[in-house]
Amino acid sequence: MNTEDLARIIAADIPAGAYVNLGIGQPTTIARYLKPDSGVTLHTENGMLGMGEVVPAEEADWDLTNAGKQPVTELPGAAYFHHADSFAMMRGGHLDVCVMGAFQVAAGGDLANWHTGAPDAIPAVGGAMDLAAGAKEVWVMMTLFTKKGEPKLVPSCTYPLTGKACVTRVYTDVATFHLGPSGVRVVATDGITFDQLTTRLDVPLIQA
Amino acid sequence: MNTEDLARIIAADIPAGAYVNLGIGQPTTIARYLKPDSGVTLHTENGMLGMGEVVPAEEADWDLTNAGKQPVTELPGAAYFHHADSFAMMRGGHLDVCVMGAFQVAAGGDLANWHTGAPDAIPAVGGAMDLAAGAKEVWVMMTLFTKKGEPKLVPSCTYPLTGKACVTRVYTDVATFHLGPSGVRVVATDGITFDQLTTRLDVPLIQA
Amino acid sequence: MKTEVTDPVTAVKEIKDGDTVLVGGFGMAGMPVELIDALIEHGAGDLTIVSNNAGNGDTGLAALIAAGRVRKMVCSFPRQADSWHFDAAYRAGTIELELVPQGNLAERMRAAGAGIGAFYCPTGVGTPIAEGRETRVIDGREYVLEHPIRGDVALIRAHVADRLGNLVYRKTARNFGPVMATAATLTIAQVSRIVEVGELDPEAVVTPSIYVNRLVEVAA
Amino acid sequence: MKTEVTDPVTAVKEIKDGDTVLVGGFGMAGMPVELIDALIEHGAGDLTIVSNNAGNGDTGLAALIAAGRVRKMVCSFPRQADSWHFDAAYRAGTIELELVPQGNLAERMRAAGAGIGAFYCPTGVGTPIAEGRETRVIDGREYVLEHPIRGDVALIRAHVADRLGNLVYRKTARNFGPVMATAATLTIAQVSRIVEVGELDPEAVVTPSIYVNRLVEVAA
Repeated sequence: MNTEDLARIIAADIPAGAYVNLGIGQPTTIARYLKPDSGVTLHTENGMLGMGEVVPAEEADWDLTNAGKQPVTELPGAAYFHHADSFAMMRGGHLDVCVMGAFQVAAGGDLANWHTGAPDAIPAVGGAMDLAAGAKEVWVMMTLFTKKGEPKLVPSCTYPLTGKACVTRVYTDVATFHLGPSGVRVVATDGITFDQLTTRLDVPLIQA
Repeated sequence: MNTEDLARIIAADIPAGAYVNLGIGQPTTIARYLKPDSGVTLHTENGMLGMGEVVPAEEADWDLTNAGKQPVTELPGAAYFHHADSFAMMRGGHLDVCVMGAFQVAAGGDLANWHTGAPDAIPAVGGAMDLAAGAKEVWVMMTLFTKKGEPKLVPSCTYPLTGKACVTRVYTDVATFHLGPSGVRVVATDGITFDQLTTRLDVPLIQA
Repeated sequence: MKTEVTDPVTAVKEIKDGDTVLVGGFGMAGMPVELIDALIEHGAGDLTIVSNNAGNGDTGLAALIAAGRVRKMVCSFPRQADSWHFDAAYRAGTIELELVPQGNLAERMRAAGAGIGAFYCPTGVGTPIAEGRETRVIDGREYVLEHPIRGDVALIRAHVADRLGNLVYRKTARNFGPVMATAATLTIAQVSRIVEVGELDPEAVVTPSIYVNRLVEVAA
Repeated sequence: MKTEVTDPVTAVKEIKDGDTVLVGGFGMAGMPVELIDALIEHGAGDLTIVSNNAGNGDTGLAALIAAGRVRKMVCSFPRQADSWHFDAAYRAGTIELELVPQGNLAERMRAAGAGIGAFYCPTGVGTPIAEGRETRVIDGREYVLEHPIRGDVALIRAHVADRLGNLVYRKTARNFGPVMATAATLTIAQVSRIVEVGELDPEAVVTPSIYVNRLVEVAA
């Protein structure tokens, strides 16, 4: 399934009334599929609750951007705060859900999404480690396989970690996984069977 | 000299433009003698800069009080903040001067002003330890002797400490002392001679 | 999750015997009197109360202490001219006191709300407050290790709320409210007025709605 | 002490070679471009710059880096599509990078401004950021010890100031400004407008005047 379809599925899974941070890139798409009556409030780490949608550059107020520095809108009931307060909110466990992209997720919930480990790469972490450590639930939105066909849900991450044992759900183009103490449960598939998943992934899977 | 006279002297010594916290009790009196054109800004630890004077109960707004819970006024250019921000301001070394009362001050600057040490006393510290640890300069306003005639400027405090090596000036009814690395300097006397002070205090004194 | 607008008695109904309750206010300014009245009516006891003072006169926190519901007070300044109910309980040995410098009280609750595990604080070094405590010298200065104070419940008072739970305060009645709101599992705010969403200036909101679970309107 | 109203060039004149300069902004929002231009003109070099990003395009912080004045960047997110001047300097080995998670960057500056000696933080536990660092388990959770980041100077941008130096910000351009203002020895704020004392709402002031040493008005 494509990014839009996946975003729609994730949006539907976010509990009504939740406070949610959507990471830079693909997860930003989810905002478009949140129902206004769900009462979901978006947090952006650069200091705002009640963030609205991304707007085109010609409508931009450049004092009002999301974490990806895209211009956004302010919804009624919004609140602004500074960076230390914003990250206190994240680190203190007040956000119900954050959704981030990932290079790799380990079966035990380890997340790798900030550094490929390539020696010539310029490292950049932003707020990813703070979100991984702080949100009540960390969900990942990614493709299940790299362009080369390598699985990104792995027994143990080979890329440098962003956070340990923090991911509780992995939403991918072909399957959705819930991670917990009992293991990795496949809760939905799209165009792939459970048996195919067990063959292609090096991770024990539980059928939902 | 009486409290009012002493307050006037201390007020005159506060540098123009300083941010100042005046402790509960006698030091509150100093506010009355600050010249409006001095640009001195008063801080109260319950969350305000730009505090005005104490007002009588019939003019009180009970949402606007000083640290001693007396009703006060708000001056133009005031700002309100919560308690964690207020004490961050104190602890972070941003206040230029605080003036507190004391039971005892040691020659090395130790301050004792929160607890007599009596076993049946209910201890109460409020913001005194935070001010002692945080203000750039801690000044004390007190009588030099107890009602029994015992000196309150001492070689070493016998009462439990509020803070160590923090006091830089001691303003008393009969003399003003500056405390520093070279010792205790008598910078003013009123109705007592330097020789009388050296006799009555068990602390080496330097004549200004 | 969504902030609920309710009445004082319903708001406090899950408070249990033995809970730690953060109570806003500096003296009476910002004290959530009607929420405390509801707590007294509700009946939970054996409480640990975290509040700057130990009650004033015969209402609010003082009434809760007088009713014998408080096992332990965590506060900076229990000794006031009008804190006779605390004085009596303390001298009778029926209430425990943990004395915390005022700034540490605020910062320890801030740490709880901000996910800080512990912090090194210069306040109280060399005083009885630091006796037997872990200290460390950092860049030539001595600090005491301080730990977070968390509440099961926070009872606070603000000025105006919108229906989402965003709060603004009034003058020095702001004091401990914003910090306590972040430090409790369940935060209940008493306000003078609830307005429609969009009526508060987003630049001036002090406590964002995320920190407020229940709202009670009590005309001032 | 009293806040001085001045021009950009005069405001930055004491910045010295080797200083640590906190630079506000998240990308371009809240970036004090005219103060940075003045710093470039002023000529101080060998600077340590603490800022969330490592410059965007060819102006502001990017221009300072392009001018070769920055020895070290302390930031959370240097890798952006338009951070070509940082990229070039980094690849040429002429600039050092200390990568700090965004929340730690903010909290470490907050600690500097708040007189906290160090704090235990859960961010980055088990990651390369924590390698070789002091950790501690508190209540069953692992934390890394983090230290304050202090600035000799902070260059920030706010929206409106009064003549005393009280500041309000605009929308998400608030970001790091309020924290940096507390963490530097000398704080210089660029604002779009300076109003008379009494024109700002005391309930809505975000940075009280005590934190602001110099004010520069630059029409937006």
